[in-house]
Amino acid sequence: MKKFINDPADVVAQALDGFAAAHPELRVDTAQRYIARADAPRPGKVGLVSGGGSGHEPLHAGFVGAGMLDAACPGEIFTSPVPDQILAATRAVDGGAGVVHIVKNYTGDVLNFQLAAELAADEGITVETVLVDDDVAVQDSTWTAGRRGTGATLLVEKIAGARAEEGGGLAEVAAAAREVNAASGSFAYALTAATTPAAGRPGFELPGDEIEAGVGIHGEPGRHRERLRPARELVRTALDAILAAKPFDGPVILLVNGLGGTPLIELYLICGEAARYLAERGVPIARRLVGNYVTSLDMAGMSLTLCRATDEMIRLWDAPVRTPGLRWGA
Amino acid sequence: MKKFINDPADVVAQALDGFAAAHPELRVDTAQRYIARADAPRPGKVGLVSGGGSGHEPLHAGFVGAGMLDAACPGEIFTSPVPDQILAATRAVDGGAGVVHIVKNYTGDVLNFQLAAELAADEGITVETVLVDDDVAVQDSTWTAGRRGTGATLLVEKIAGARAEEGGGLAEVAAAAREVNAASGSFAYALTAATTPAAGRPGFELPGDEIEAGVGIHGEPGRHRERLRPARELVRTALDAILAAKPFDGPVILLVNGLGGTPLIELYLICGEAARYLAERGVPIARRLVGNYVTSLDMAGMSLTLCRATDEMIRLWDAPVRTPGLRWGA
Amino acid sequence: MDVALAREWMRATAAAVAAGADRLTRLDAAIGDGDHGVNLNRGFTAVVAALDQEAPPTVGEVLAKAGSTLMSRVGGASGPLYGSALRAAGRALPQTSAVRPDELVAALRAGLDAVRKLGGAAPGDKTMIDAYAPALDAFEQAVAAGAGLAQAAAAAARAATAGAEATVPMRARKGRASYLGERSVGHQDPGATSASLMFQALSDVSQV
Amino acid sequence: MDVALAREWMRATAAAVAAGADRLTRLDAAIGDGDHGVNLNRGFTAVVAALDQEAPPTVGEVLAKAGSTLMSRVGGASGPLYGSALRAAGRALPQTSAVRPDELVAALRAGLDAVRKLGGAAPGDKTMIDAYAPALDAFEQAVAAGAGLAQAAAAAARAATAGAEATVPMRARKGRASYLGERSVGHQDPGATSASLMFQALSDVSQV
Ligand SMILES: Nc1ncnc2c1ncn2[C@@H]1O[C@H](COP(=O)(O)OP(=O)(O)O)[C@@H](O)[C@H]1O
Ligand SMILES: Nc1ncnc2c1ncn2[C@@H]1O[C@H](COP(=O)(O)OP(=O)(O)O)[C@@H](O)[C@H]1O
Ligand SMILES: [Mg+2]
Ligand SMILES: [Mg+2]
Ligand SMILES: [Mg+2]
Ligand SMILES: [Mg+2]
Repeated sequence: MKKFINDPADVVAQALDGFAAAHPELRVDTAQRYIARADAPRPGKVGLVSGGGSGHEPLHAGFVGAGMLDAACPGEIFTSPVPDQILAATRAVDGGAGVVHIVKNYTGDVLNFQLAAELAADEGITVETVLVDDDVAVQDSTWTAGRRGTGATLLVEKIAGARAEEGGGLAEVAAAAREVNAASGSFAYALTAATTPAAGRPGFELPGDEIEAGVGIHGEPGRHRERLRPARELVRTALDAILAAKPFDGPVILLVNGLGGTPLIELYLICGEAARYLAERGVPIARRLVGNYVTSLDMAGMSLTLCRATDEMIRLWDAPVRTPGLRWGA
Repeated sequence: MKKFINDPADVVAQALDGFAAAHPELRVDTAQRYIARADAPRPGKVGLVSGGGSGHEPLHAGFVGAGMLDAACPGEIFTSPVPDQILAATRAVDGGAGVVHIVKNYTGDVLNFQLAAELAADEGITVETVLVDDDVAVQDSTWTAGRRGTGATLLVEKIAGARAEEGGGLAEVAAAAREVNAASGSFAYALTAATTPAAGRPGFELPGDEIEAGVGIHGEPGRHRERLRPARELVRTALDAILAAKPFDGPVILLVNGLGGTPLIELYLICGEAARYLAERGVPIARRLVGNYVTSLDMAGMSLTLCRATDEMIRLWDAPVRTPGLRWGA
Repeated sequence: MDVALAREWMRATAAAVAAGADRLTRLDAAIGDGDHGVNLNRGFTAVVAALDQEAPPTVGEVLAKAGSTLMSRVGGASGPLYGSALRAAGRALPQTSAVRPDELVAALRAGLDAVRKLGGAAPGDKTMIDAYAPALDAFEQAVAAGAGLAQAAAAAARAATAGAEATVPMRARKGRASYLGERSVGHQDPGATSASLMFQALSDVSQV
Repeated sequence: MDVALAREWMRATAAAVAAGADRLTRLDAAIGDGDHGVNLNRGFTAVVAALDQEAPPTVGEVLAKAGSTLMSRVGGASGPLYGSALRAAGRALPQTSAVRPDELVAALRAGLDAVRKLGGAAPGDKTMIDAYAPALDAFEQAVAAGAGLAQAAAAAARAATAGAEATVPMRARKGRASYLGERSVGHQDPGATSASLMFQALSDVSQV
């Protein structure tokens, strides 16, 4: 394993130190392990807290700031944060108007956030939990863990964050977040496996000309393995899967997302193919974002996310945001 | 080779299409192959043009926009653009106040920009050329090709861009750019080789526990090969090399840059180590930026850049910028 | 089981998890995200430290302390699940410095109920439950048949190991492995494997 | 050399570059950035197309057109260098439909001067010059000794190949390979290799 680290056991703590050094404009609590806006808690403002395993950077810490999250809790690599940590972040951003937990739908994340919400309730903090489960590669069913939360998390955090910033109440902010999630679908391909510092070797072996289709963001294998095909075909297959899962009967926000090890030039090429195919399918693109935003360590791969965007969502998407990972209008 | 492409020969053209789809706010001339601000040329404003081989994204196309470049010319992968292309971009942004060419110091870039500048002069456009040569891994000498232009290019483009935006004249903008370059030094490590689409295989073989020290941004091997060491030690060696090359007797801008395949969590860890060591060495950090900005396709690696920043440079660094790759205050 | 034995159990579990961390992580890499060994190792190391520092006076408090430590140190799916299992088990015990085997049966049953309630998984879903449930059944039957702790724990350990192995052909319906669908078949569940380590540790420390 | 032969030369160079593109790229990957074969292949493909389309009426215009095409299609270091070499050579020739060997010598000398002026490299710097210069010297000596084009070009081709091979032990002082310092030693320069392909092509088309 070749990584710029000192000791596999200390990666998250040391990266958090570095994040603090890189972003003095944010408050980093290295003991309790959360990142919060410097001005938190803001009286009367609904607080937005997210978190999850580390290794998905810039998600979530990179999305803390004006117009997006109030706090983020990074767990160990690919391991959800613990309830104490989530509780500390929740406390830190509660301005009396309640707190929304944005939780990607993984058993670990769901359980730890649930326990934290119970602890917060014991302290008199009202918490609304919003689950993100946009990954159409996984079949939804009440008998399974359900769909995974992936690329749409960025959209949920951005749009709900804007709603909270402009003074939306707890129910409104949570509703905005749920609407975005309900309107979104994602699908991902991996060209290589990810290597966690602790494991020290790639999560799976992938022969030279094979790829994994329908992967998540935790280095796990996908739904099936297939031969590498031209980007044009992969984009079409991915978009077909997304378009089949939900009605996309109007303008969309398109996220072309790299999984960490994919160069931007490939993501732009993918964006071009996606734009062409969506035009063919008659789906107008209202907004688009291209980059490595919801990642899986060093995995070479990409995900496409579509969100069927209402005018209101687009208005909130366009609203100012000032975070390390996403910034405009401010 | 596993990449999200259709045909190795068409990567640059198709990525440019995708860039156009991703950034309707910019003007993309796919025939002449340049990207320009939508409002170019701005009468009376000094135009800033940069360019170079593709494969370094977001450099340079991602830095076109208010407060930074007026135009960028992407060449083939790792191949400098051709004079016609540079000339077209120069024409497109000449508002009558002259144009600054920001050129990374590589023989190909230097020659092609030089030929373009001669052609522009023939048309009555005044061009000032600024060379960027910040890579301290290479010994400077009039008998060689000299030092390479790497991470400092971003700083030069940002600061000179801000100076041009606020109405600086041709000589002033060029002087600002040269000052930043003169005040900067960079050093890079690679953990893996890059794979160009045309070659289809990694540029060099690197055994499991070895790294290349003193690499550039074109997938070439470095100055020497060594054993992987903890990030802390690599950061110290890199900073020692930079600090020895130029006087850093005051506040610096620190750029922690990934070479394309390095996850952000490692870059943050590196930033933490750099901040600690600079504090030890008594070098104050005025500003810092962490991310994959000046890349080498899919290479896993990192570079550190220091710029000894005057108050004026910091003022210009802080000025608003609105580009796909760098954005604040606007 | 007295307080000393309860602590020995936790200590032996920590040792087994440390020794088996690589294997657990490899199993998790195959059908999950490759962190189960690291997660539990971090957790049980903290459990041993917490028990050394606090020395809870009752068996119930030992288990509850272990549970809350896992809960606040592990994260992931296994942290809350093992955490609430041990916490629920500890709280179900009488506040005494030693407990009878049948009291332990009831406590472990409360722990299993907590796991099922929190995680929503049923037997056959390819989770820790598929080792825990048969182990507990074997333990209960042995105790009902008059066996002592050593004998009952040995039966439970055997059932846990068999239960873990029986997860190999299962298709996962809960946890990360469920995302793999058909591809989860043919691999042993990491959580079921770690559960079998816990019952094996109980058996080991119970033998005299 | 008449116009037809000049065009044959460019076509044969294009074919040799296409056939050798992989080798040139591999050589460039070792001490440069691995694009030299792709660069020249793109360039000479365009040269052939341009010459087919325009059919320049003089040898000088053939070479000048080839040069300006390389200049505007190749990029990198080799584009301007080969481009200005051929452009300068073409411009140095009389505007006639055929040129004498001694006129070709002078033209190729003008081309070399252009490369040296633009790139600033000297013999021994491990560049295309280390094949180009000895080839031209051999060509000139043969012509001065009264040899015809075929014989002189064959001598030039031999000298170019030897010159390219002689770059192996050199330490690069110009171009990308210079960044490698000592590590550039032991590899043949890609540009010197492509220069030898050009002279070999000249020799091939000159034989009757
Ligand atoms: N809903 C559930 N109920 C019971 N056990 C579960 C459930 N989900 C996951 N598990 C268990 O947790 C184990 C994985 O734990 P771990 O790898 O530490 O967490 P994570 O899946 O969050 O990475 C699985 O092997 C499985 O036995
Ligand atoms: N200053 C120079 N003078 C002469 N030839 C040079 C010079 N710099 C580079 N070259 C030649 O150019 C070749 C590399 O060309 P190419 O790979 O196409 O361009 P780049 O180096 O820009 O990638 C080198 O092998 C060398 O022979
Ligand atoms: Mg996990
Ligand atoms: Mg090149
Ligand atoms: Mg796991
Ligand atoms: Mg090259």
